[in-house]
Amino acid sequence: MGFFEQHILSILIWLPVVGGLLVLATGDDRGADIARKIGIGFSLATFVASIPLYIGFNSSTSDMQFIEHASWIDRYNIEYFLGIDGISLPLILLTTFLTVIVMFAALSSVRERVAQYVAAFLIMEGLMVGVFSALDSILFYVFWEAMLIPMYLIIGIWGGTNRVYASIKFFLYTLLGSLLMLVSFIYLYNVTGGSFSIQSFHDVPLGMTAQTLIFIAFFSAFAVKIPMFPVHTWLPDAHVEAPTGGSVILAAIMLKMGGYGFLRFSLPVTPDASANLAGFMIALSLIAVVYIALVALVQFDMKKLIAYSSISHMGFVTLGIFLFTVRGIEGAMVQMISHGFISGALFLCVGVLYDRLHSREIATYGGVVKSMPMFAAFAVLFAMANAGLPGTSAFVGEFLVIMASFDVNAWYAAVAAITLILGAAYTLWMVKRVIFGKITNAAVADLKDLNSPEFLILALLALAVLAFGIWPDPLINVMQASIDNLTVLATRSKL
Amino acid sequence: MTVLEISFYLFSLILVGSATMVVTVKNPVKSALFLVLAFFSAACIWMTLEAEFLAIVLVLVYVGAVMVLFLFVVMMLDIDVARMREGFARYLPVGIVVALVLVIELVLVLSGKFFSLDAMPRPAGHMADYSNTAELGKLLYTDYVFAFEIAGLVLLVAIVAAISLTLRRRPVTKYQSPSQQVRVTKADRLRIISDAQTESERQEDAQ
Amino acid sequence: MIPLSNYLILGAILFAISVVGIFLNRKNLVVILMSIELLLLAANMNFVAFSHYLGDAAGQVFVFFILTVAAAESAIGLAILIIVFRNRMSINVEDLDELKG
Amino acid sequence: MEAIYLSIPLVCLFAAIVAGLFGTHIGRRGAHTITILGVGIACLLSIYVFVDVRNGGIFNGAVYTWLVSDGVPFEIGFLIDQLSATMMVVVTFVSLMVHIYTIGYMHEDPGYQRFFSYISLFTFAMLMLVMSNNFLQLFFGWEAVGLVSYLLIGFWYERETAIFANMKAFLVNRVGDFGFLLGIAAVLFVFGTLDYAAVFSTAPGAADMTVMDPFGNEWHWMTIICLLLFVGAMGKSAQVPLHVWLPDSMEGPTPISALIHAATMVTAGIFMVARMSPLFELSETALSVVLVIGAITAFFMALIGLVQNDIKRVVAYSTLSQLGYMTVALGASAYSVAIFHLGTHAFFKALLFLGAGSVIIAMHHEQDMRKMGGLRKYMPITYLTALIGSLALAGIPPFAGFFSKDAIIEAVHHSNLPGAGLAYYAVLSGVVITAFYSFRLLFLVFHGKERMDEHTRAHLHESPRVVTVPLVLLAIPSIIAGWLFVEPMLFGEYFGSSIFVNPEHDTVSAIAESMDGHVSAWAMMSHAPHSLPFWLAVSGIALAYLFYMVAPGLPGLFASTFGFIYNMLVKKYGIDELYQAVFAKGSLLLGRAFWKIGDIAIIDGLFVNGSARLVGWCSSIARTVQTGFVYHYAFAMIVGLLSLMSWYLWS
Repeated sequence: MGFFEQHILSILIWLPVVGGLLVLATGDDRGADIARKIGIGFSLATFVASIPLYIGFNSSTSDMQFIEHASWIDRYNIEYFLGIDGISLPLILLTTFLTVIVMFAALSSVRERVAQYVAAFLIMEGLMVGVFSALDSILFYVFWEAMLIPMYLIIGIWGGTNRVYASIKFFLYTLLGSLLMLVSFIYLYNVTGGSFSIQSFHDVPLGMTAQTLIFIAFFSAFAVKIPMFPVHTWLPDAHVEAPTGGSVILAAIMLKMGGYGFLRFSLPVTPDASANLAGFMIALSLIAVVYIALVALVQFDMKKLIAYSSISHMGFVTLGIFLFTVRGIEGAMVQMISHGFISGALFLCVGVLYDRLHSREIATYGGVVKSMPMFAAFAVLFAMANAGLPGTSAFVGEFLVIMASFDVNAWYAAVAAITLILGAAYTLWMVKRVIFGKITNAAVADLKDLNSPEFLILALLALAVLAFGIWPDPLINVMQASIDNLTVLATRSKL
Repeated sequence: MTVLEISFYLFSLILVGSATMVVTVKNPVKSALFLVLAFFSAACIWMTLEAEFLAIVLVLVYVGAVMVLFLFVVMMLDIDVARMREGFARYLPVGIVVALVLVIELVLVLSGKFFSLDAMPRPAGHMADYSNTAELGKLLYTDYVFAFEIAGLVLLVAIVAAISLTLRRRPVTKYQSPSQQVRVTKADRLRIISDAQTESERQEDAQ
Repeated sequence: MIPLSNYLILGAILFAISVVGIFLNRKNLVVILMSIELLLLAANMNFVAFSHYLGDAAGQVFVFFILTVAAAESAIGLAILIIVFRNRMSINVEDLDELKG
Repeated sequence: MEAIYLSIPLVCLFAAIVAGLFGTHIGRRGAHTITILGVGIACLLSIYVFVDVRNGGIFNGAVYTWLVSDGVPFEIGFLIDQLSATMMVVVTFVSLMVHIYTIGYMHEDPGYQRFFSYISLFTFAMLMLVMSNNFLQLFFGWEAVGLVSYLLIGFWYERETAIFANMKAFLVNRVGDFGFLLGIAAVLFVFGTLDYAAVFSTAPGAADMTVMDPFGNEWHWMTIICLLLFVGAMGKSAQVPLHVWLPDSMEGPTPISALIHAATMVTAGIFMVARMSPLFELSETALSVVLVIGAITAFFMALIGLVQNDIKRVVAYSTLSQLGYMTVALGASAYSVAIFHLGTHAFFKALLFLGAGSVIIAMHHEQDMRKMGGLRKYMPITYLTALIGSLALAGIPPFAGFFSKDAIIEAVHHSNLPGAGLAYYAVLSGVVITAFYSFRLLFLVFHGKERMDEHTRAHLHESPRVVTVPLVLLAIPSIIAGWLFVEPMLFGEYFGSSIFVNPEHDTVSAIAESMDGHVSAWAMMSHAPHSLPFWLAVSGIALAYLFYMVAPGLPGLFASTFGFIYNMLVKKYGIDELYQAVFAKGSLLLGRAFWKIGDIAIIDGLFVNGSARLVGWCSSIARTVQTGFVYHYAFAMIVGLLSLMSWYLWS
C-alpha cells in the first residue's frame, strides 16, 4: 500500500493518460466496442482509485495532503509538486465521476473514430486532475494549457456543422487569457527569489500596483474560463458545436477551473487587489446572473439555452467568491459541484434527444412526455434542479451565496435572487415547449424511451443531485477547514 | 590650372555625362556603349591617381569582358524598344528630387573640413622607378593571398553558375554523352534471336 | 591640386546617378545591371582615391577584389536575364512582379 | 413521540414514491389503496398528535443537521404546537377526502397512479411546511408545494392552457419566493440563526434596529423582514398583486382545485404569517400593509366572482376573496380568527369545489353554468351539500362560515391600525357580494329550468357513492366546526404560546369586551340578528334570489347598463394582460435585445470577430506595399538611407 498511498495523485493523473494511449492502439472503428469497453474500464479504475482520496482525507487540517515532490526542471527549480486540500478534492472527485458518466454516454452517442474519442476524454481527464492537484505554478500552467488540446480536438472533430469556428474561438479565447497568467507567474518567480511553488506565492509580500496587475492577469485567465460576463461568448458556440460528451465535460468541469483558479491564485496571492476590485467583480457577476438569464430566455437552441444558464449559475460562483466570507466561498464551491452534476445531466438529456432526432432546436420537439415518459421524468427533475428547487443540490449553493451576499450588502442579494425567477422562467419555458404540450412533430411520436446505459447515467446523476440536496453536510465538512484558511489568507493584507 | 586639374575635371565631366546617358537613353545598345565610355574616363581618372594597374585592369575586365557580354546579350534578345517608353516621365521628378537631395547630402559630408587639401594633403608623386603593379603584386601575394584565392573561387562559382543556369537541352540536337558510352555492356548491344544449330553441327561442336 | 573631396563628390554623383538609374528607368533588366556596374565603379572610385591620398596600396587591392566580384555578378546577372527572357518572353521590368504580396 | 412526528410526513412520501415509481406495477387499485392508506394513517396520527398537543405535548426538536456553514447549523426539525397540530389535522383530513373523491373523479383518466402519487407527495410537502421549526425547512416545504402544484395544474399536459397555467403558477409563486428568500436572508442577517424559537425569543430585542436605504429614509429591520416574508405569503396565498395564477390553476383537475387551491396550499401564506406573529407584532407598518392588501383582495376579487360563468372560476374567485378575509384578520392581529377561518374555509370551500366537481362529472365535463340548471331533481345529495357549503360561505348563523367571518369583521372593526376603516368597509361590502355570488351559483346550477342539451339531460344522475361520501363527510364540519371551535379557538387558551399578540393590538379580546364576557357560540348566534353582517348576508341572498329566480332578465339589463364595469370585471381588471405584456413580453424583448445587440453585435461582432477583421484589414494594407517591383524596393531603401543620413546630419 506504500506506493499507492504516496503516489495516488500521480496515479490519478497518469492512469487515464496511459489508458487513452492504449485505447488509441485499438485502431479504427472496427474495434469500436473494444475501445468503448477499455474507456469505461479505465475511467472506472480512475474513479475507484480516487475514492481513497476522500476516505483518507483528513478534513480537520487545511494544509495540503497526499503531497508528492519530484524535481522536474532544476535549473529554475520547477518541481513536479502535487497535493490537494479541501478545495481541490471535491473537484477531482467530480472529474473522475463525470468521466465515467461520459464514457457510458459514449456507448450510444458516438459512431465514427470512437477510439480517438475515448482516448481524448481519458487523456483530458488525467490533465484535469493534474490541474486540480498541481501545486507548482508552472506544472499548473502546463496542465492548464495541455487540457485545451483534447477539448479542442473533441469540438473540432466530432462537433456539429460550425465546429471549426467554435473550436478555434474556444482555443484562442482561453489561450489568450492564460498567457498573462504565465507572465505573472514569471514575475512572481522573480519576486519570491526563484520559486514557482504556489505556497511561496501565497506568502510573498507584494505592493499594491504589483498586486493589481497580477490580479488583472489572473482575472484575464480565469474570467475567460468561468466564463464571466464580457468574455463569455465562446461558451454558447463551443457547447452548440461540441458532441454530447464534450459538452458535459466542458460544462461540468472545465468551467470550474476558472473558479478554482480564483480560489487558489487570485484570492490568496493578491488579497488587497482582490478586495478593492471586489465591487467590480461582483458587478460583473450580477450582470452575468441577470443579463445572461434574460438572454437564455430567448434562445431557440436547447444547448445554447443550457450554456447560457450555466454562465448565469457560474455568475453565482464568482459572486460567492468575491464576498470574502466563509459562507460565500462555501456557497461558491457547492454551486460549482452541483452545477457540474446538473448541467452535465441537462446536456446528457439534450444528447439523448439529439441522438434520436439529430436536432437541438426547441421547435422540433413538443409532447416528448407522451413517447418518452421516463426521460421526461428525469428531464423535469433536472430542469427543476436547474431552477434551484430546494431538495436539489443547486438550491444549497444558491441559498448559501444569497445568504452570504445579504450579509455583505442587501442589494447584492436582491439582484442575485432574481435568478430564482429568471432561472425558473427559461428552464420551465423550455420544458413546456419540449416536454409537455401536444405532439406536433410526427417524429416525436415514435421516439424510443431511454435505453439502459442512458437510464443508468441519468439515474446516477439524479441520485447525486438529490443526495447533495437533501444532505449536503459531508460535502461542506470536507472543505470547511480549507475555506476557513483561505478566508484568512484572503482578508489579511500583503502590502 | 595644372594639367592634372584640367584632366580631372575633363574626365569627370565625361564620366558624369556618359553615366546620365547610360541611364536615360532609350536604346540599351546605346546605353551599353555609353557605359563603355564611362569606364574609359574612369580609367583615365585612376591614371591621374597613379593606379595604373587598376585602370588597365578596369578597361580589360569591364570594357573587354563585361560590356561585350552585355552587348552580346542585348543583341541576342530581341527586346522591343518601343514599349519601354511609357511611365518614364511619371517618376522622373521624384527620382530627380531624391537623387539631388542624396548628392547634396553626400557633398555636404564629403567636402569641407575632413577631406580638404590641408586635412588630406596630396602626397608627392612616386619616383619614376615606382611600379604600381609590383607593389600591388607584393601586397596581393603576401597579406591578401587568402582573399585572392577566394576571389578565384568566386570566379569559378560564377562560371559554373552561369553555364548551369543557361544550359538547355534542346530535344532536336544530337549529342554524345561520354559517361553513358563508357557504361555500355554486351547485353545492351547483342541480342541472340534463336539457337538454330542443326543436330549435326552440335555433334561437331561436341568433338 | 585636387583635394580628395572632389573625387569623393564625383563618386557620390556617380552613385546617385546609378541609383536613379535603377529605380527610375522602366526599360529592361539590362539597364539595371549596367546601373549596378556603374554603382560598383563609383565605389571603386572612392577606394582608389583614398588609397592614393593615404599612400596605402591596400585600397587598390580591395578594388581588385571588387572587380572580380563585379564580373562574377554581371555574368550571373546576365545568365538570369536570359532565363527570365526564355520563360517570360520579355525582360521588361514592368512584367517581373511575381514577388507581389 | 418523535417517531410519530417523523412518520406523519414520511408515510405520505413513501406512498407517493411507491405510487409514482411503481405505479404501473401495482396497478390503479394498488396505487389508490396505498396512497389512501398512507394519508389515512397520517390523518389518524395527526388527530392523535392534536389530542396530545391539546393536553400539553409541545415538541420542538431537530431531526438531522442539513448543513453547518460558518458555525451556523441549518437543520431539518419539527415544531409541534397548537397551531401546527391544527393545520396538520386540517391538511390531512381534507387530503384524505380528496384522495377518496379522486377515485370517482379520475376514474377513466390514464394518469391515475401518477395523480395519486402527486397528491400524496403534496400532502408530504404541506406537512413538512406546516411542521417545520426553522425558516429553511419552511422554505423547502414552500417550494416543494409550489412544485407539486406545478405538476398537478399541468397534469393534463396535452392541454395548451393547462401547461401555460402551471408555468404561470410556478413563476408567480417564484416571484413570491424571491421576496420570501430575501426575508429569510434578512432574518439570518439580523438574528444569525434560522430557528424559530431563537428568532422569536430575541425578536423584541431587535425591534428598534434600523437601516438607511439609498433614498435616505430610515427602515426598521423588523418591517423589512415582515414585508419580505409577506411578499412570500402574497405569492403563495394569491393576494392582489400576485393573485393572477389562482384562477388559471383551475385548469388542473377539480380534486386538486379543492385540495391545493382552496384548502391547503393557498393557506400556507396565512399559516406562515400566523406562525411569524411574534415578528409581525413588532412592526405596525407591516401589519397595516397586510390589512390593506387583504382588504383590496377581499373586495375586488369578490366583484370579479359576480360575473364569472365557469362554475370553477366562481369558486376560485370566492377562494381569493376569502383569502383576502383571512389576510385582513392577520392584519388586524386576530391571528387565531384567521386560523379559525382558515379551518372552516378549508372545509366548506373543499366541499363547494368537490360539489362543483360532482356536477362537472354529471355534466360530462361541462363547466359553463349557463348550460346547467334544475340539477336539484337529479342530484339531491350534491345539491344539499352544495347548499350547506353556500350557506357556510355566505356566513349564515348556524354554519361554520358565520362564526369565523363575523369574528373577522368584528376584529377589523376594533382594530385601530391605519387603513382599518377602509378594510372594515371593504370586508362589510364583501359579505353582500359573497352571499350574492354563492347563491347565484346555487340558483343557476341547481334551480330554474334545465338549460343543457337533451342528451346530457337524459344521462343526468347522482354521482357514485365514492364521490358523495366525501361531500357528506365535508358537509358535517362545515356545519358543526363553527360553534364547536369558536369559543376555545378565539377566546380560550387554544393557541397558547404558538401565537403571540401584542396587548395593544389584541382585537380579539376587544371583541370579548364588546360582547361583555359571554362569548359562547350561542351568544354569538343570538347576537347575530342585531349585527350588520348577518343582515347583509341575508340581503345578498335575497338579491341573488331576485336576480336569478324571480326576474332572470335583470342580470342582462344590469350588464348592459353598467357595460364598462361589467367588461372590466370580465377582463379581471386587465391585470393578466398587463402582466403578460409588461413582464412576459418585456423580459422577452429585453432578452432578445441583450442577446442580439449585447452578445452577438457588441461582444461577438465588435470585439471578437471585430478584432479578427481588424487584423485582416491591417494585413491587407501591408500587402499593398509589397508590389513585386524591384525598383520600388530600391526606392524604399534609398529613402530609408536618406532619412537616416538627414536625421544623423541634423540631429
